Amino acid sequence: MLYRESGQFKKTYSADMQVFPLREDRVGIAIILFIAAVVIPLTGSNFFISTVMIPFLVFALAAMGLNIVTGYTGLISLGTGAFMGVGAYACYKLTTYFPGVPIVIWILASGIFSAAIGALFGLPSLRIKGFYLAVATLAAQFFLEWCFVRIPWLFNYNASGAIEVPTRWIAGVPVTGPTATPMTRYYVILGIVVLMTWVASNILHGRIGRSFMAVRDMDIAAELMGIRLLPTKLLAFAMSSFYCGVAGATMMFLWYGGGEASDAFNINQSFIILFMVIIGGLGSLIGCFFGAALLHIIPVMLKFGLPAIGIPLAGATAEHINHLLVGGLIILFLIVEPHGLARLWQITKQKLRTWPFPY
Amino acid sequence: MEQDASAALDTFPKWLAHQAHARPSRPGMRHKDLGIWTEWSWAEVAQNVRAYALGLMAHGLQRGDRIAIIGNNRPKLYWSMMAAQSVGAIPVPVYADSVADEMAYVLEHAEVKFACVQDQEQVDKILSVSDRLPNIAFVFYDEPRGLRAYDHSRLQAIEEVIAQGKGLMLADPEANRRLDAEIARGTGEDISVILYTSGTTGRSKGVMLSAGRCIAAARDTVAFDGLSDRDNVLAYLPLAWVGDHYLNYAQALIAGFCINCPESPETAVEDRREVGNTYAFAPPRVFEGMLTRIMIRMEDASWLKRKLFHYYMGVAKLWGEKILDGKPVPVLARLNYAIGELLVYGPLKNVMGLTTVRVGYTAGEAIGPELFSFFRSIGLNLKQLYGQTEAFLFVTCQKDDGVRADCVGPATPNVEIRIAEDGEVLYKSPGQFVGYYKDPEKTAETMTPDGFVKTGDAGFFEKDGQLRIIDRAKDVGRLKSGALFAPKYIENKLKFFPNIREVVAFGQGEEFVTVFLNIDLVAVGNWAERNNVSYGSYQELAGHPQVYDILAGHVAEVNRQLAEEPMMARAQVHRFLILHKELDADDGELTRTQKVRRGFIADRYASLVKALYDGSTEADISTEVTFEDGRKGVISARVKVMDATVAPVAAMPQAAE
Amino acid sequence: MLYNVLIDPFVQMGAAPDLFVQTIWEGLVAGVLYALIALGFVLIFKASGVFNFAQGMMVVFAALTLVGLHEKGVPAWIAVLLTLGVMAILAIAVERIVLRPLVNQPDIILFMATFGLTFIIIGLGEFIFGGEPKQMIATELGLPQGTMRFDILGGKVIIQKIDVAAAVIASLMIAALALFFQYTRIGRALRAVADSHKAALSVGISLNQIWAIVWFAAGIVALITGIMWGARSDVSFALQVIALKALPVLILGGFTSIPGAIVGGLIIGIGEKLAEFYWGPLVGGGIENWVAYVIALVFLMVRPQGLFGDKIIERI
Amino acid sequence: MVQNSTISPGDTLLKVDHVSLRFGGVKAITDVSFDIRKGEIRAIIGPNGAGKTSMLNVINGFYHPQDGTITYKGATRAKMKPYVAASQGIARTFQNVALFKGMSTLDNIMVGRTLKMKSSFFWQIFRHGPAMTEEIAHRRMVEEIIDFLEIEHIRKVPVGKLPYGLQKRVELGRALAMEPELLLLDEPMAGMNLEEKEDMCRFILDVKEQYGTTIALIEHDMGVVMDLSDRVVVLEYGRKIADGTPDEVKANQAVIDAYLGVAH
Repeated sequence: MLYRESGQFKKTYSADMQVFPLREDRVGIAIILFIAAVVIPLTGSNFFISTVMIPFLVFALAAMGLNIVTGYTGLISLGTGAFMGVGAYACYKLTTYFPGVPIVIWILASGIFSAAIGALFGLPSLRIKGFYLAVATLAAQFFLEWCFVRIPWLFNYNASGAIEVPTRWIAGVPVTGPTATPMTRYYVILGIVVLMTWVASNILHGRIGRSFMAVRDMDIAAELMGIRLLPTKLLAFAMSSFYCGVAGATMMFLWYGGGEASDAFNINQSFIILFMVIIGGLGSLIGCFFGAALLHIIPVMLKFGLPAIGIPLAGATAEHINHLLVGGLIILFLIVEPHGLARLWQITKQKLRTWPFPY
Repeated sequence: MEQDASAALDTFPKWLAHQAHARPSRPGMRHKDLGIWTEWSWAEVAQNVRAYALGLMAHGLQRGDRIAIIGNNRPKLYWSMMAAQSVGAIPVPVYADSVADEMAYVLEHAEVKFACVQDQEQVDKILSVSDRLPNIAFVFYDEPRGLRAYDHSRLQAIEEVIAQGKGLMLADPEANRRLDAEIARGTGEDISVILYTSGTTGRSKGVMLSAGRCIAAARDTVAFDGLSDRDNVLAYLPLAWVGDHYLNYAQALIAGFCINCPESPETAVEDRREVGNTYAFAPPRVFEGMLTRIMIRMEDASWLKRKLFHYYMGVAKLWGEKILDGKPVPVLARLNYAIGELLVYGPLKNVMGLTTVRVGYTAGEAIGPELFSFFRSIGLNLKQLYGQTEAFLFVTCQKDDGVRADCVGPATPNVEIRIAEDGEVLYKSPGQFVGYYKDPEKTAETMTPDGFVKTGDAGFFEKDGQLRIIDRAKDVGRLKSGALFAPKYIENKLKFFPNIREVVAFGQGEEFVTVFLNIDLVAVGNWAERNNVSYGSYQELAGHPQVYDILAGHVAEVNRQLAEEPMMARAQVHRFLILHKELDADDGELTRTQKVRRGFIADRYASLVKALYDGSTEADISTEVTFEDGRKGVISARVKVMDATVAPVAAMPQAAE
Repeated sequence: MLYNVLIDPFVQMGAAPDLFVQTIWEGLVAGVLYALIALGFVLIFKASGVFNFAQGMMVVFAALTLVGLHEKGVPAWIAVLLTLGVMAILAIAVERIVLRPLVNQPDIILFMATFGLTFIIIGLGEFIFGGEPKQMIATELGLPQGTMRFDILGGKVIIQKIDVAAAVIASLMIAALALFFQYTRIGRALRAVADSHKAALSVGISLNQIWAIVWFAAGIVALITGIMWGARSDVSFALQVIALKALPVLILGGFTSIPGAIVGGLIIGIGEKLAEFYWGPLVGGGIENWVAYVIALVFLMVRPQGLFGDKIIERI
Repeated sequence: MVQNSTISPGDTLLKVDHVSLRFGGVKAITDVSFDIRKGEIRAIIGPNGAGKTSMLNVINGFYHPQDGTITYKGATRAKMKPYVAASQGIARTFQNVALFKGMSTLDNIMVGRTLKMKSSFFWQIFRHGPAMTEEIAHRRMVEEIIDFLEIEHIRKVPVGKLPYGLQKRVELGRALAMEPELLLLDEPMAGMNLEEKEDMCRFILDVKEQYGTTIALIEHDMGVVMDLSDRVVVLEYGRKIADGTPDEVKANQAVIDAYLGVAH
């Protein structure tokens, strides 16, 4: 209904190959970015920003990471939590040794360490496929979780056994640590997420993205076409872990501000992010945002929304209902639309384009 | 549009040079190829055409030679026309989908010396009849696909000819002057093109059109509709049809707007949507197809969409045309229509690629009034024009504000129209043809002593000065009772229903009117599928009793409409039958532009026509058919004949003469 | 450094044989329990090709239901029967709501659905029976208590009676299941469905009925596992992580063979305990929960299809 | 199409010597030898289960034979590796269409270009500069294949939605995108109607004539085999029972028995 496509023709291949060929889609994206960068900071309260928007962006980034390996390359990974942990600790160590360097550099750099470890645990993916591969990443999850607790060097021998986020400045404004305001933290993380999404989109729409999807859809045919499976899978694991690492670093430095490390990067975190990718939509970047939004906002609404409107809800029962709801949602989505919210979004766009005709 | 002293521009090559000079960077031509639209500015088009002309001269093309153009709408074929005219040669476009021997007759009749064709398929056709074409010196092809192994002594790629021309241009400056001299030698009296009309009776005739007259006619209509170089047109009609030559060639060169060539006939609809043409021209058959597609797809839509669609179609029916014509409309209705524009008409036009159409014409055949007003009511500025090849198209055309469904408009500027006593329409226009090529008697036959051209169509002027075409002059007949019998008028009314694809009416000198009906396989097939009616073949579906009932309903409805019109009330359809096979151009039952060849059908299905009039309820028929790959076969069937319900005729005086 | 990683542990084994036997026994007991959980997985995978991630939760849920009913005054054995009834209802509900609509979806979708199931069962269990850990009612069920001491090999080996009972019950159940699969009519139908849903359907085996039966059988196994497990440590949702331990067992034993699950369970159990006891101190202990995966991983690199699985031949 | 190999048409491009392939006890191929000359259409025929597809998998490096050697472009190997085969210009279509369901026709064919695309990871991040110019150059080459196979109208349609005949054509396009010297076609016309078969034959002949590609063709339709192929090798129960021109093979009694069924 909103689309007026006639008259939009392409004179060059680069125009034809752009991610959003239709003017209406480009306008849509511009609006979303405007809302995120201007409207939300102005209207949203500090509470809304720090408990809804920042976590949503962190989870979206982590979900994007997992989607690269599970959604685009078809390799199940249950180690997301641990890889995020690696990113967080790497960033912590880097900023303790070189405090002068702006923190954003280290947040991005920390991804490199988790990418290395991700690739390492991706090695078995050549010989084993499907469920079996989940074991390799589970091994990573438990092993790394064990390291985070057992190796004090990682958390600088702090008594609390966890990362204590130091205050770091950018251009005189405190970005991390207790004095940093939610607003600045929101802008920093928004910048990181937008940049990383753009990079992911570039890579996934190019040769590398096609190789990932080829390996996902029919790895035998991909191999016979000259795509070497191991390097492609390792690259997928590395890229995925890079994104998870950065997500971990942003979680610790821009959101938690030094919470207890062990529960942040445990197996449950891996499950939650896997659910986000499933419900959001395997193999779609916009799906990550949908999944993260849905699975993060429901618990927050339950904890704070319901009591606010008078329904007494003890902390524990909220937790239980949250479990029930998340589990129910997963099954519901898998039945209604196995490809998740992203496919529903795509279908609605398609419906609008062929309006008033049936899709 | 330039009003400067362009009287000197009396041939198309001169106009091309003018455009290249006046608007060098404006887009002249676009072609969707290999996934993207390649664009040539007017300067580049002129550049290529000049090189191409030099290349052709190098191959011995002289002034006055005929050069055939065979293929779909592709830039290189349009350039072939321009290049030929630059040298003073005469392009002869031929229908790409005509069978080898049809093409042979035209090429032989026009004594064609060269041929520019699209691809291997056309080259094979020419080679298969080369024995009948001794004087073909060279054939040039656009798509090299599969032709590498052919003997290239008399065969060459157009690309190479252009390259040769470019080489000549650089090597010898004298060549440029020689070409300019040739172009300058061209005058208004030169024959700029010979268009073979798909005559509904007998062999097609070669209509010679002179450059000066074509340009004069084109300039009038460019001014009439205010066409400018901001416009866009999608060239998808056959090259050999006057519609394409007028709109996509003559008017483009005069107004300087951009010609867009689609990737292939199959992707034309999608390409139209992409390029967003602002000036559209299509025979009624195309609009019929569009309407049928809309109706069928809407039936499959969800309940809400259907409800919304039908409600706003109602609103459009009431106010649509009035708003388009700028007539006074209550504010509330205008608001409601605006919502409809957002929800239904806008998206509908968008999906059909009509959003950006500023001016739309339909011609070639009379269009059913309901079909015409449907498109106008959703905001498409569709107008009627009446014309024919001999007039270089325009005879009458409607102004933006003077649009009526059942008339074809007043005379085009500078055109005089006279109605002969037997009702035939005569005209004298700046663009009329010089004569039929190598056929002086036929030319004399169609001209009146005082220089008017006989159209062969019967019609009369309405009170508001708009011409109303009844039918082919020779087809308009009288029933035994003396009542007027206009077969086309009745056929168009029946063809408005999506389920009916083609109609042939009979009644000349008979008691009453009877019709053959052809079902539309897509529409009726869709209905069958939804009501799970099983059918094995087209023939079985056509003979299905339920289909007969549906079509009987349609005939009854048309009879009711005819009953309300005094002239037509006594020409209602009394009996009808559904043909067991689709009328097809390959079997000679239709012309290349899908017009019914009434005489041919009458004697081919004589047994059925007899059954219609001798009261029998069914009749056997077996006809010879040519399949797609040329094999011949025989189809025989037993066809049911049914009586139609005739509406009561209000007592009225004897038909006014 | 290399010395005390490679050689020293074996020296210690030789020095204190009784400690060695004790660790082996602990490993065996843990192995049996892992095998029991793995058995639940194999049952469902063998019959429906679905890798039921929620099996671990079903164990906890069964145990919680049993204890919960008992707390509400229901005598022990009746509580057991009631729990079986609850498990039957759960089986039918799962088949109807989850499996039937997803019948021809790819395996990964069904695998993800069982994730959803896991969360629902956690939510349900906590909601009905509260979140705090509960004490298993081992005594009321007449399970032997206390320990047995054996003075052999120059030291003492302590064996819990409950573990012996667990081992006996486990082997009984394994034998019963083996017989069930091999010789009963439903058993054969189950194996047919496992090979190919379409073929089974074509001979008139009702898929829905079979899946309900299979999920119920897995429910029974879950209950028994819950009881055995609960007897050793309290019943709470912390068990969820331990259920994950069944994955390496399945990897080793192959997804479709019952003997594979048993042998795999024992290997992991013993391997884990030995590693914890001998190699643990070197790196600060607690390596129990990840060493199992490493064992499975190493094994997988050698034989990607597990102990008993058949070699995967890819045809295109 | 750059033909960099030094082998002139008519010479042996590929030679298979005494190849045997076993899966456990099952003997898929036993001691089969034959050669494929450059520029010819070599048909491999035989009843179902004769080992035709397995032979292609051996040439392609997907199965590794227990004994025998494969000589390709002069280099003799005991077993071919898929990556080596692909980079040396061996492309393949599959018996029951192995397309990437998650992608459109255009992307599927573009995957065929992956081997020829070299832009570094760095430029891929920005999808600008060398990465973009390379993508455009390869897109242009793929468009020529789309034009060649006349599938412009399904350029952006996900392959999962295409009818069988068109899927086969897209798969041929993907193989052609690798600019192969040796094209292995595994029953390209299975399940096609008469018109689609004629189109596919035309495409195969055009490929041979226009790109000079050597083609190994597995086909059951004898009419097609006799029309298209220069030489034919006949397999039965994993053994070679005949080798020669179509007419020789048609007259060979062993072949007739194999097809008309004589007790073995």
